[in-house]
Amino acid sequence: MAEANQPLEKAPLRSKDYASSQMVRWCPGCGDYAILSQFQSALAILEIPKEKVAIISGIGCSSRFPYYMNTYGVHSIHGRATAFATGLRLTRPDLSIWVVTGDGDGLAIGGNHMLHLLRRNLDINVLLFNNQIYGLTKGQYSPTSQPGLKTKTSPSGLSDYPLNPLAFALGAGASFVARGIDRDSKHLRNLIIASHQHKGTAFLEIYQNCNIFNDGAFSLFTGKETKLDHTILLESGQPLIFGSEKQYGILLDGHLPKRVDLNNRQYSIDDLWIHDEKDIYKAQILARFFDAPGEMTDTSFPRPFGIIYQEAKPCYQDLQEFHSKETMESQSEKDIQELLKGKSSWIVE
Amino acid sequence: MAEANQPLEKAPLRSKDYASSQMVRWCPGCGDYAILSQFQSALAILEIPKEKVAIISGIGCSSRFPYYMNTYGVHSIHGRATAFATGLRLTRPDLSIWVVTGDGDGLAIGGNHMLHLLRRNLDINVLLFNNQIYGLTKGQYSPTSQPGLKTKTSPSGLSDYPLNPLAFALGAGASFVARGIDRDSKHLRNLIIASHQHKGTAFLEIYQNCNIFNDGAFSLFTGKETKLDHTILLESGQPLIFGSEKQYGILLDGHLPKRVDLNNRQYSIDDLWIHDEKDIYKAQILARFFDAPGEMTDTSFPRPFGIIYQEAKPCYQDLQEFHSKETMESQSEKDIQELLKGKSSWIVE
Amino acid sequence: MSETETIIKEEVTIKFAGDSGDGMQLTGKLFTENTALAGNDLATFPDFPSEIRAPTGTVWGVSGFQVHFGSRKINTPGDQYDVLVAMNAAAFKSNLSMVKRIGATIIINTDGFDSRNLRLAEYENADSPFAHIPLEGYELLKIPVTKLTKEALADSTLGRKDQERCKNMFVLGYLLWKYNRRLDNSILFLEEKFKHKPDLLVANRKVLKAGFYFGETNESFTSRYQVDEADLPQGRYRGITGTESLVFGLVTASHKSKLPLYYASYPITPASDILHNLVALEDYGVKTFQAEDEIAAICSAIGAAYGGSLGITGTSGPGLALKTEAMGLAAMLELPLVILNIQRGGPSTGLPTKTEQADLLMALYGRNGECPIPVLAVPNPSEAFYIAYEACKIAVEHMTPVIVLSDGYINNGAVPWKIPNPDELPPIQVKFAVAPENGIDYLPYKRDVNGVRPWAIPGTPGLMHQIGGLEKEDGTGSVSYDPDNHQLMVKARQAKVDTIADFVPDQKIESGPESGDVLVLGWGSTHGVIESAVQQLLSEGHKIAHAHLRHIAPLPNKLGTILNAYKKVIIPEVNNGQLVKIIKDKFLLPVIPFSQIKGMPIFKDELVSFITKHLS
Amino acid sequence: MSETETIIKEEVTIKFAGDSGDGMQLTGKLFTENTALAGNDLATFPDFPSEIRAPTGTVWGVSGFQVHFGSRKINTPGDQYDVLVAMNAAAFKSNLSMVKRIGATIIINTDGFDSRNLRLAEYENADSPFAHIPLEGYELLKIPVTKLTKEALADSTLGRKDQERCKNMFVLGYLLWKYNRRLDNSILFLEEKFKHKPDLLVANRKVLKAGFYFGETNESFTSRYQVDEADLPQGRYRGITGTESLVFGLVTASHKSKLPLYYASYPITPASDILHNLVALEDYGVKTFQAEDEIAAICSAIGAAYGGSLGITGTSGPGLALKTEAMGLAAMLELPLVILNIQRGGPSTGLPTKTEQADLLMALYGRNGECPIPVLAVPNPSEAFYIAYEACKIAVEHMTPVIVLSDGYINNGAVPWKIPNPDELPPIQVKFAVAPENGIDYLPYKRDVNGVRPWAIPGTPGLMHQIGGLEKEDGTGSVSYDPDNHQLMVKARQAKVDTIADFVPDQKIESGPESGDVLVLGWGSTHGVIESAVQQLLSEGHKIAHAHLRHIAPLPNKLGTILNAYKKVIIPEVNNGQLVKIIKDKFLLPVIPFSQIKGMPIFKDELVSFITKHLS
Ligand SMILES: Cc1ncc(C[n+]2csc(CCOP(=O)(O)OP(=O)(O)O)c2C)c(N)n1
Ligand SMILES: Cc1ncc(C[n+]2csc(CCOP(=O)(O)OP(=O)(O)O)c2C)c(N)n1
Ligand code: SF4
Ligand code: SF4
Ligand SMILES: [Mg+2]
Ligand SMILES: [Mg+2]
Repeated sequence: MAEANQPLEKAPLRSKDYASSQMVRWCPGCGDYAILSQFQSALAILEIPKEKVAIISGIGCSSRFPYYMNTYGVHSIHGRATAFATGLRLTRPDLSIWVVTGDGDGLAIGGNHMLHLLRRNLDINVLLFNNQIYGLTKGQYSPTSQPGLKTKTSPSGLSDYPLNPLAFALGAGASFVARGIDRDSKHLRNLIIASHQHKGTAFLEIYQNCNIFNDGAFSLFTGKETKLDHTILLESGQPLIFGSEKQYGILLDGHLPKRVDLNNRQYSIDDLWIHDEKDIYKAQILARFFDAPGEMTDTSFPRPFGIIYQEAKPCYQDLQEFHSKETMESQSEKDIQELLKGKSSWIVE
Repeated sequence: MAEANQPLEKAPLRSKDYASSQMVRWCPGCGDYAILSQFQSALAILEIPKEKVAIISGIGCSSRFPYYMNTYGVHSIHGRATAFATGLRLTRPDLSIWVVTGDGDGLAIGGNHMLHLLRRNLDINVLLFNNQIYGLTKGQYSPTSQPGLKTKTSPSGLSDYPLNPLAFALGAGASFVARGIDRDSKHLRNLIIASHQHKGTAFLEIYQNCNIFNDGAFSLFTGKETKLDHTILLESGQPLIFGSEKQYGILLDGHLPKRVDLNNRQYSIDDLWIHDEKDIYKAQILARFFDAPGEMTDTSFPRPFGIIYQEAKPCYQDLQEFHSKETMESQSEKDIQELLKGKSSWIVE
Repeated sequence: MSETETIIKEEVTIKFAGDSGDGMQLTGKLFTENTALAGNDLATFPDFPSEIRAPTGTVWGVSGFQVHFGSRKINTPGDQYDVLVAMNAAAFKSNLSMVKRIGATIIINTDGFDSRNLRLAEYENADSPFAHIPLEGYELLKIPVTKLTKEALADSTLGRKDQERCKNMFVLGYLLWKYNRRLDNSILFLEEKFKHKPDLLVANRKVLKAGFYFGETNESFTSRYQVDEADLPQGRYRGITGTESLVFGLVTASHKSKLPLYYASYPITPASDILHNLVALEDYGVKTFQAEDEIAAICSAIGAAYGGSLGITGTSGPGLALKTEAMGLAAMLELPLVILNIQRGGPSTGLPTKTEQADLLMALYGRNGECPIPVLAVPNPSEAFYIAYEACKIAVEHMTPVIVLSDGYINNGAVPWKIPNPDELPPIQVKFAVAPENGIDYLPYKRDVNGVRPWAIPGTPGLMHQIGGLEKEDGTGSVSYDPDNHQLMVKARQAKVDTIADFVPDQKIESGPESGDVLVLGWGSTHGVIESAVQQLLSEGHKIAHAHLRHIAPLPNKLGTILNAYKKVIIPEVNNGQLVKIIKDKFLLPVIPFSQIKGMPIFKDELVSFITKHLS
Repeated sequence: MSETETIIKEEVTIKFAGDSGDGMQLTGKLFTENTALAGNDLATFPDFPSEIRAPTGTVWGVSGFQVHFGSRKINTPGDQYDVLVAMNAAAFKSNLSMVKRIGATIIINTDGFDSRNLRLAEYENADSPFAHIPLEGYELLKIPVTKLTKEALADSTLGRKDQERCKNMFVLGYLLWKYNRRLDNSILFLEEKFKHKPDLLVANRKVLKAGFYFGETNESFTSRYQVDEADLPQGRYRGITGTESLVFGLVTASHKSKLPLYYASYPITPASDILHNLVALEDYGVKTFQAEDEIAAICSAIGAAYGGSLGITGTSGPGLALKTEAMGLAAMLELPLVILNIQRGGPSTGLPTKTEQADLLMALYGRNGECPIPVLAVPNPSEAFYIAYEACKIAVEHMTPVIVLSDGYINNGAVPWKIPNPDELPPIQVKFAVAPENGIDYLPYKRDVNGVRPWAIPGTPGLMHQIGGLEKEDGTGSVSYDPDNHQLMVKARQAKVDTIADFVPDQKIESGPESGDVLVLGWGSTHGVIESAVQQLLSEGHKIAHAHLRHIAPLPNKLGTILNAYKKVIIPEVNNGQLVKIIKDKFLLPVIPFSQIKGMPIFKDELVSFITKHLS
């Protein structure tokens, strides 16, 4: 009976059903296109109804994202998407909420709200498009720009330390920390799906090429010739192997990571570090494959992609006694009158 | 000759010479008093001339600090002391600059400026008075308040994750990270001295008892009976031993920290982890002796005090081509006229 | 029992002052409760030290509680004291200037005037604080309160400190006697408070009675006062602070509108109490969020509003400054949002614990671009409820952020409050958009006759839309850089706000004739003092009236007609003349400012004498 | 060579418009340089697309460059075009409405009007964009620019794309011919630019000449124009944008005051260019800091000012909103600070690439508490230098933050600029406090006759002091909660700012008689259009004058007298009437607002006709 009453099953949504009718206005060749398309495809796979999706962004090229999605979307103000999403999350447990932000939006002006969102562990998915530059404002350096980079505001080369977004997220207490890249679409899509599936704040950094102001920032990780030697794809339960011929591995020498050449027979696969997403200590080491201290070149360790860390811990809503709309509606008018009357009142006649 | 011409040597400054004439107006019994007095004593030991010291604070009980020092001082606005100090540092390489802030001032509203100060590694010393509460505004919880704490804004017990200030600082890329406590005066003084001696941003978290709104927050670490079992004093090159009878130790089992009982003979001192301030991986583990994952009680690992991490890396000023006042004065009027004239000009007759 | 003369008084202001630890707030509250039950009208104002716990005995550490009560309508907590209770030298020193010059009573606890106390209060001549002041005209009652308290507890088992701590009950008992009151309800209170501490109950009750009997038996004091019942409107009353009143207004709006209330804030004096109160009301469907800063607070409230909640944020001056950018976003998104600003002394950190009305211009104009937002102002603690309620109604029905201005004086002050019946409040109409049936495109920025756009919340099938802070095309809400569209939208946003004037009451006169010599125009917390001053001048036969603005943007209809019906318009403000600018700009009238910027309410006497000058 | 008629013109406005990749900015700049050397007065304005790189051929991607030049004084970049150069259909579509109705020339690159381009420009009838417009009255020149370019390069070894990219030189060459100009200086420029790319040099030079000769040889086009030399004041000139002019003013102030310049900012359109320019001037002792947000930027600039630097911060609307709290701190600390706000369309994110004057009220009033700050406004690119210089002078000499308002129109616009001689500028007097010799206590808040407190920088022995955002005691600067002191300080801070009026020039008339029928009062970037409109009306014999405010807080002396000397005062603004409020409040005059809020400068013709109505 119950089944008979159900509406006719609708055709499943396809990737393109999530696209809005707006013309996409990023520069031709921008990495944002690939991310958009993987995002649409992930939503289709996850079968999330369009009206249940709310995408909140700040300001930046990346933050134009909501306009291109046929879902609910707010292009808010610079750096505050995380804060906006917080209010939405706390009052609307039913929605799938995504924050789309940039390295400037999310880590410069918006760094504090990001920090506290991660600390509170609200169930929000953050997609941080890291192009290591301010795109929309036409090419100033960002907190993730690499030393030496020449930009409009560092004409003779940047002399500032870059923020390590993953180390930052771990330091903030994040319960899901991952890295993807625009050019590896399927991997990226899977990370988007994993972000959704994680309960709590999911922090997904996405390397995104800005071909106008910072072209090739990640070419080491995408270029045919360099890619395999400079990246490592993390998979739970798998050893840390990389290289064009899978010839390199990483092991833990005590608590210290060490890169080894499997060809020289001193080490075998069995010696290698097995990736364990739930190990915070390992995650902290992996996050340092970025500016590994004591190593002067950034090529010594490969850049890890995938889920660095994931921890099941109650999210803010679970912790707070959550009062949904229903709870409220069950309050009768009498209650409010009692409230107004308070504990001690008197009558004037 | 040169010597003969030198001014008569002044009597060295004593601790009390650094005290201003203002009446100190913290609550009687507040931990801030002890910190103030150790700070004055550290300056005396360091022999820093009073006029070379600038103390910048935000807003909070702790931020009243500058008023009580007979040095230059600014009680700025909430959360922005770090930003204020940044401008002072960039233009005044000659001063000894201290930021005094609270857990609310420095980690709630001021979290972003703190993050970027630590990332940039400017030569500024940050004293973060962590009383795990908002004192000045009379007792609301702060980002470092412990779960379950009852405050004016968490009357039925706090359900929020506390920020781990040391993990945060390491995640931000800090080059000096340390923890002290109001009640251990000499240790605290030494940390203040070490902060000063560190070139780059020194982040010193100081546990400070707010006896009015959060009394006893750190009693585990100060109480006669509990202290020795719950704290560990870090010393470079020394093994990690603690306990009332030095009966406990910490060792690294691979990359995992393990607490061991030295009495049961399975382990000896030689097995223990030797503290190395320069080891970022160890520092990251130590920072997690706070909310160690997998461990359900916070007593499993002792709380570390001392210098967790210290790295010699160029500070922002060294990296930037620094233009002192002298450089500027050497510019002649002619230069500016050339500038105004530009590359192509013409004459109208 | 000695013969005591009983003098009938129309109104009395008492100030209880002592060290932070002396229990003056409690004494004041119990006296007030007793006063309310005696049927008087009243108003109270606490006066906390700005330090958390300043060293005992210093001027910085003085805590006070002021209560003004009478058999006539009471508009303010009073500016000068008929009675000062000073528990120590510092309390005496810091309050003396506010004692009425003639006929006042000063009750001092002589035990708080020993040489240590005098030194801490920084009296130069540590022997006699009274040497410096002309005590003629005062009734000075020196009572060794601490000593008498201890004597009353001679056979108690309590420790010395606990005994001493009862001394505030002695003062209370004595004052209850002095004002011809009954002890029973204060005793009831003590019984409740010390339910689980019988020895403290016994001691406090004993001391309370000792104070009362001290009055009855001590021959030296001959006069007793009586303040008769006030002629208050019938109904059920309770005591209420401005903060509670505001909070109840919000919660009632949430219930009447069936919208869950979401309050996001970052602690700041004096706004924090709103959060403290709301946190306790989670059972009423209230969700609170203590944000990491004021920007996060307002942005999260906008997010909640976007999701269909009654989004509210509250703060004080410096916090409002931080919210300005986000207010612009709320105005552009045209979402309902209520922003409470509890003003305090400025600029910058200023005087956090003192009151001021100097954020008016910021509320009206402190945003980039043309960004009109309705501004309402709370006149007193009782009406805070109605203003809060109306702000929510306007926000929701006109899809706009609304600013409510109150101040530390209103929020901390307390008055007897006729408990409203929520059923009698005007309804709040919420219309969430539903998908157009005919399959035509949903237009998120299509305005109704009042210029209001629809509220379409996420989760609603068929209404997916994307909005943001960039200029939007009329109707569709798409991003538009079109020049004419921009002008149209700027004007449309202004018109939407201006239209609100037609939905709120026309401006009225509070008291006085419909035309005359002087109109005193006020806004916010000057309500009480203006009303008192005008009443006095009316009773002296002057042609004077009082009008008070509850809406400053848009200004209410009929205001112009009213202003023009008087020869002069005087605007008293606790700022450097901010409303003055608005009125001059709008009506081109040469209004006369009266400004007093001292971190406290305007004094009635000064206002009266200022107005009097302009009446002649 | 065909017979060509040469027509003398007094002034001409040309708009070069094409796709972002079509090189219109360069074409415009080279034409402008040539124009300047020809001795004309001129003004230019670039018109960037709001997208970084919108898809080729779309309206979103159109980039334009407007130049207005003449033999008379040129006040604005012109509102309507005498000549439109449209490289493709989208450029044509988006610019057509701005072309003069009568006698204008439209030059189109027919190769940019193929069906693909028409579709991208969203022309419904993809065949003829001209079908929809009445082309009578226009001179429409259809030139297959791309084709001709390629033909000119028939024997070039360049690739097709590179060849096509030379087509802007064809247009330039043709226009140089059309305006009777010489080619040599543009050729010199190309030689410099392509020094290291000889094949590009050859190609560009060839195409430039081809365009020129195309004009000379093509029989169908008969008229050629000549704009004679303008009568500019003698001196050395250069071209300058508003941004450069501002920046030079700051750097010059730094040099004259011997204070190192510290500029802290967070990128935001259109203010970012200031940072881009200053970064390049580190050799001039300039220290720049790209902060993590606007709040950090201003706070660090206050920190630098505290340390004895010339602290400056710059931003645009939403960024100014974020700086409000810190501005209060600067005002309370009474430290010198210059805050540049380059206005853009609002509210909220608004129209980031469009111009507006709607931040005036925020600049004046957008702070908590009574917080007066001087506000200066830049009237045009040339004067930006002097305003910036004066702002620094006021900040340092009066120890106060100063706000400078400019806007996107001024900052991006360019004009010929008479290069100033820094020696002729008034000196900037800096007095750092030194320790009192007599051992008396240093008083950080002891004011001089002008109400200015001393500047004591850290590092100075004997001057240690502690200051902050809490209210300060007069003289000592200690924290003070004293009621009377607070009022005194509020008034003292206001008086200090008001006093500045005595140190800046009295208000003057820009043009027109000293009294008459109408005074047009403006501020900021409406300067040019008002001046043009008033000149025209003066030449028509009207009794009209133009006054322009460079100081809005405090208002200059003599302004009242001037306003009262005319029957009517009209205030044109690119906002909803903000200066209007200030003037009405201050002078109680029924001034007449003219507002146009379209993200672009006011049109002269519309202003003229508005004024004309009020003249009759
Ligand atoms: C308050 C405020 N400050 C500054 C800006 C200007 N602004 C817009 S986007 C942006 C940075 C963009 O960088 P990022 O977040 O990395 O995004 P991207 O464009 O690179 O995707 C800036 C500085 C703004 N819109 N609002
Ligand atoms: C913009 C702004 N928001 C809020 C406040 C109120 N406020 C002052 S201090 C403070 C927090 C104090 O906590 P913390 O920094 O931990 O210092 P503590 O008093 O505990 O030493 C707050 C919320 C303020 N002064 N300014
Ligand atoms: S500027 Fe860079 S990030 Fe922005 S749309 Fe273009 S390529 Fe993408
Ligand atoms: S409230 Fe707490 S932190 Fe503040 S002064 Fe008192 S004890 Fe210290
Ligand atoms: Mg970016
Ligand atoms: Mg604290």
